[in-house]
Amino acid sequence: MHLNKLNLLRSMLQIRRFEEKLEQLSRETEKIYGMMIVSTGQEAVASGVGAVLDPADVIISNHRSHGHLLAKGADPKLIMAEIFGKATGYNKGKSGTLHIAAPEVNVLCTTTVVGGGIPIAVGTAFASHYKQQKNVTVCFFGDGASDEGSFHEALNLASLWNLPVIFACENNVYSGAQRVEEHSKVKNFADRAIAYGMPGIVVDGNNVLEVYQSAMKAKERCLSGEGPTLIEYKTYRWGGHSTHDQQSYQPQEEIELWKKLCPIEQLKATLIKEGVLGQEQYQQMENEIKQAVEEAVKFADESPWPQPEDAMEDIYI
Amino acid sequence: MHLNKLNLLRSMLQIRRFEEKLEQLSRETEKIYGMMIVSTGQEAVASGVGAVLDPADVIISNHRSHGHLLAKGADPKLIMAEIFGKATGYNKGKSGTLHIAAPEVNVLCTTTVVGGGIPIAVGTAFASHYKQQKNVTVCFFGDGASDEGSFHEALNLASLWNLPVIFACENNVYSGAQRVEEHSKVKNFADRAIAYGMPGIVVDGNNVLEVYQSAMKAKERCLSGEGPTLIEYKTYRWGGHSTHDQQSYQPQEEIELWKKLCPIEQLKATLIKEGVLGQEQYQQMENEIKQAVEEAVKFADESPWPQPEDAMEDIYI
Amino acid sequence: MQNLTLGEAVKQALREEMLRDENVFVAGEGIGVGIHNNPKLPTHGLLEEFGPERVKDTPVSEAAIAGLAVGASVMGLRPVVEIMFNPFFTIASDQIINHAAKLRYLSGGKSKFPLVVRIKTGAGIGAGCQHSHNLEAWVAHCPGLKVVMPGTPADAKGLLKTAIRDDNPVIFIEDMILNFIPMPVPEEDYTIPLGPADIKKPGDDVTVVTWSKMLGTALNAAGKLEQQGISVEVVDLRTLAPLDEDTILKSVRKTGRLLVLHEATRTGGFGGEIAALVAEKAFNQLKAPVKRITAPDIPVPYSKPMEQFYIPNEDNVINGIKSILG
Amino acid sequence: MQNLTLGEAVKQALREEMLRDENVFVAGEGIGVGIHNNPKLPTHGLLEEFGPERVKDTPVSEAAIAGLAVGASVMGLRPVVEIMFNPFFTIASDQIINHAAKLRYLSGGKSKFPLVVRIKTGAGIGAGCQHSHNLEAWVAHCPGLKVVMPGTPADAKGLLKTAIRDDNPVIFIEDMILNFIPMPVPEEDYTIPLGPADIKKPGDDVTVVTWSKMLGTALNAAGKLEQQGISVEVVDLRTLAPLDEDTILKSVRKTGRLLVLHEATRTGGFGGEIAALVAEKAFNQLKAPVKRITAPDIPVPYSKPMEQFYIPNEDNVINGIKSILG
Ligand SMILES: Cc1ncc(C[n+]2csc(CCOP(=O)(O)OP(=O)(O)O)c2C)c(N)n1
Ligand SMILES: Cc1ncc(C[n+]2csc(CCOP(=O)(O)OP(=O)(O)O)c2C)c(N)n1
Ligand SMILES: [Mg+2]
Ligand SMILES: [Mg+2]
Repeated sequence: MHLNKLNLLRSMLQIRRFEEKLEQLSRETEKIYGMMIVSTGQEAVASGVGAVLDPADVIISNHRSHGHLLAKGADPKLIMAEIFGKATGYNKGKSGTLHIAAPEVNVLCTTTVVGGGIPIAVGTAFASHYKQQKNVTVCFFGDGASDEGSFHEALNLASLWNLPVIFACENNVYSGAQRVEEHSKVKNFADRAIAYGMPGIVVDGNNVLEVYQSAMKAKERCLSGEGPTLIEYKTYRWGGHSTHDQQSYQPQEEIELWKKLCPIEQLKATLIKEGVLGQEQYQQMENEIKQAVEEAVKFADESPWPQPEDAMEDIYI
Repeated sequence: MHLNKLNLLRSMLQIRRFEEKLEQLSRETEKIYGMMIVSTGQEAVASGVGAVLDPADVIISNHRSHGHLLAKGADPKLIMAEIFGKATGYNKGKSGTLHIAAPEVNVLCTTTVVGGGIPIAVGTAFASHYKQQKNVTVCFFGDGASDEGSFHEALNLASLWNLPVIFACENNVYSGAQRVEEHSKVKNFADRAIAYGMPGIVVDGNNVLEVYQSAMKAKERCLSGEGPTLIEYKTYRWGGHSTHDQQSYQPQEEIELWKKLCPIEQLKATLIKEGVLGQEQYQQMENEIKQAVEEAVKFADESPWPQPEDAMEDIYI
Repeated sequence: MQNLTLGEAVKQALREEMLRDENVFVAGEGIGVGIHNNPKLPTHGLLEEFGPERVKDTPVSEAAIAGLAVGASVMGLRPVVEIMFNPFFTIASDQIINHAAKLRYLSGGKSKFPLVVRIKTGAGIGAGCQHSHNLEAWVAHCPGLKVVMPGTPADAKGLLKTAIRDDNPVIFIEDMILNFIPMPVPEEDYTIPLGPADIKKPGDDVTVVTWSKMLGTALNAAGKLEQQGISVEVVDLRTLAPLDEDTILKSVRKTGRLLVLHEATRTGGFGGEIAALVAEKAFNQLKAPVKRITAPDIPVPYSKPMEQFYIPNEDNVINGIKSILG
Repeated sequence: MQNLTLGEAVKQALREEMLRDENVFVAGEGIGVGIHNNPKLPTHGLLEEFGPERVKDTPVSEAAIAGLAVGASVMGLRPVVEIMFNPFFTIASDQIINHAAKLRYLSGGKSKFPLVVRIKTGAGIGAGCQHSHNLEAWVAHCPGLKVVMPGTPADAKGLLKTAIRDDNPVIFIEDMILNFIPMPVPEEDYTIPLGPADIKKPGDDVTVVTWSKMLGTALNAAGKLEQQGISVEVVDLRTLAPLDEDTILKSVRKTGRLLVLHEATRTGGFGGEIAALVAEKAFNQLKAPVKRITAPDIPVPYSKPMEQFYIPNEDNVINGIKSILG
């Protein structure tokens, strides 16, 4: 797979602008019902990992899912419509932001049960192995999720059976309001791989190129039949857990520090220095993305609501 | 605490003879209803750990519990009566072999849900810490149990809070019919401690003196407030999982090899060499123990059955 | 009298019980430092007042949280632990069902496990089916547990105090919508026994048995029907286990008609138990078929029109009662 | 016709479905190499025939086993996984309740999860309450699941085949006692639809609705009562979800009397649902109060006299029926 750095930049920027819009809508309008959880500051993980994936590769996502969905090629219009609760959304309004499934692009499950997706990823990877298909599963989850029993059982099984799955742990320093050292004594969550005889590596999650390389290596390992890898992406959640979080526990200096490590600014600077990107081109990228976001909002806004009784559909086959 | 090696020998011998009787009764009589799970070959773990415990220290046990109970000072009569399902048993016949609780000696829970006792041990240790009492909890479980999610969640929490608990993992090479390498790729289960920033040590589980030392060290660590230790005791289950297990998967040579490493014979040889034990003294020990086992059987045999309606008692306070 | 939301009433009970008995401690995810700095929430401010030794923030690990409660309680403490949302109870359920509920029995009555598990529940918050899923029927089906589901802040305060003082494991389920509706709550220290149902409104023509958030729906419907000359007796169970058979049966024997109302899905919901009880023991006084008003047999959908369709409402109750009256 | 135990019938169904469709695989604890080398057991011999790629022994980790099924099924495989004993279902329950049951709905009907979870259940094996605890009411209360509880080996074979071919998640619960009672099973490949109840014995005076192991108890009681001139209709539900309301209601409308019989504990058991259904929809034809015969509200005790007290028996049923008949 050829690495197109401009596409990486575009992908991260798309996630950033899409989620900025979600935040704004959540804070300033009544369009979004319930919680709104975004990944601002963490975009490099989704984009870098997403860039190594083929259409047949599978993603299992968690509550902080928009980046994973967009990086896998999901349609912003259908995501936005789902978040608005409209009938045209990916899941006809049954999911909302927290459980979007986009089988069209093989994001087969977004679960908001923390850790709940990890055993499922073992199942999808098992199916690839069983059918001898050359695809992999990526399972995204947080540092907090790695404390759940489901993490443990799943990684043990995946390793035992050499399944083609990449466990992408986004360590964004917080699990809810708990800092990492408040929820575990382990220094690097990647070290948990030792407990399963699995390789565990630590990667700068704000450097999208390193994210890409690490995911590529893990994917190759999967495809060669050697089994799973646990990758800990060190990154940071600029905002609170959700938009209703006042971040009382998150030091301002810490936030500022990490903002200086913005994954988008970092890649942008590199690309400008390398002469791959000019200011004008960047501006054009921004414009295209912003326009697409606006179109998504427009689409969602103008879409019809589901009928109340539609709730009765889609349960059994 | 002063180490009395003769007591260690006596304790192991007591477990061995008690369980040999259970096996025989289970195979040859109708006295024992349901499964019978014994620990023959593993006695050094129970006896060595048990020897470091004070009456106020707590044990949380699992399905292979008789050794733990006896080493903590539980009454063989009341154990036997419980196993027979009699009204005079530790739990009035409600538990049977699989769930004996002996609060009298602080064996507060025996659970047959694999891994189920580990979070409970965190709770009992938390209580000691909360009340600033100088006692510890020992939680016994198997290599197989360390694959359960409950193990993971519990060890993480215990380590995070520096709780006074010793996680005693009896690696007896099998989990049901699975050899260790068939249920996990980890070489030493003690390495799983790394995932919690906890010390994890490997100990020869057939050497009761080493078991004793390791448990003493872990206890001291608990009492000094430094927190839990995971100890993996390498040992072996001579028999099948239960007495109904034909051991089809267990190589005869392997069994023979481990029988040569019998923990009782090892200590006996040492004590004879050291001049601490004579043949006559040993025979007397044997006789006392055998007599106590026979008395336990007699007690259980002669004890009354519970009334059917007694089943309705002891549920709520 | 003070006006409190259910969350505030729970907090008052927790605080007072922690002051009264130093063996009481609380633990759970985000109960000390939380992502919501909102005084309406049940554990807000406890950390500041009681410190980190008694207000324990835990990692995201529900099995460990529940096991913590089981182990601490058998040692004489009185843990009050929180499971954030009802669907996550599944992860704690081995500890609760196979251990908290059974270990006293398995000890032959020697040990006790005085613990409380608080669980947030309910639809209407736009969080979808992995946050909203009422599973009280699971715990009410498990001997060894007591199950409390208050419908008002005043009941919540008195029932939680009793639950904490009770020597049995108690599951205490709080509907989140009630965290936003202030109601009068007595200021003094009082307890309400676990068991007795409460007739929240007496009436003669039909009995409505309900609990938790649906109490409000029942009372609103009853109020409207009163104006139409239909007299509804509203029985608020408050505790599903122990179940107050007498109050239910007495009421139905009087009115001759029963409607059961709950938010959980219909099939296998606890409403079946109530209906069965009445069909067994008040059959001869029944003048009409019993009726259940419940959520339909689907997961809670996210989108508001569908979520509202899911939650039983006043009109459903009114129509249900009218259909019983024929 | 061959005589098979339930375990052997299950094995035959598994084997034939694995031969028919290579997407079918089995996984669980000890299902390949087990500690019991007993041909009566449901998965005995499958490893030898189908090899370790399709017969997967797993570590002791029920959440992973269930998640394996969820993930494999959405990719087009047809996993049949085993949870060794019903109480251990708790550990798998997040995967089953929050994922297997809900993910199709959450996908807006785009994905499907054709998986089967086999669970061993039942008292009478002297293993106590952490092995014996019937929890069918939990899964029957969860929209998105189908729930099967066969009472005969012949039904087990046909129902399991259908369950494996069904595109929805199916919970298939096998009572262990039935693994030791051979009964006739047709040799050919046949399926039994999930849904329809089966009238195992027609009768006129009273309807007994039951399922699983209790079917035998019901039939024995019915046989004895027949000799006393009492004609009992025994309705074997076979599947709790979907529930065959029509057959139940038709039978009760005919006999005018209902007894529900199950081994699970009484309060909150699925018997409440049946009783409620009848009290709602066949009230006018009911000639007597409904009655439930169930285990009492206690954990399963170990000791044989107490364990036998726990399990509903023929006499309980006979007395129950006589009391209904007045
Ligand atoms: C089983 C479960 N327990 C608790 C929650 C509530 N919850 C939602 S997100 C979250 C924190 C998760 O932290 P982490 O895994 O680090 O992911 P992040 O939010 O940082 O991306 C918690 C506790 C949940 N959704 N599921
Ligand atoms: C949760 C749960 N799953 C499965 C079982 C069935 N089971 C009983 S013992 C056992 C093996 C446990 O192995 P290990 O932990 O190594 O202990 P050992 O038997 O070797 O002492 C299994 C699978 C159980 N009792 N509980
Ligand atoms: Mg995090
Ligand atoms: Mg073992």
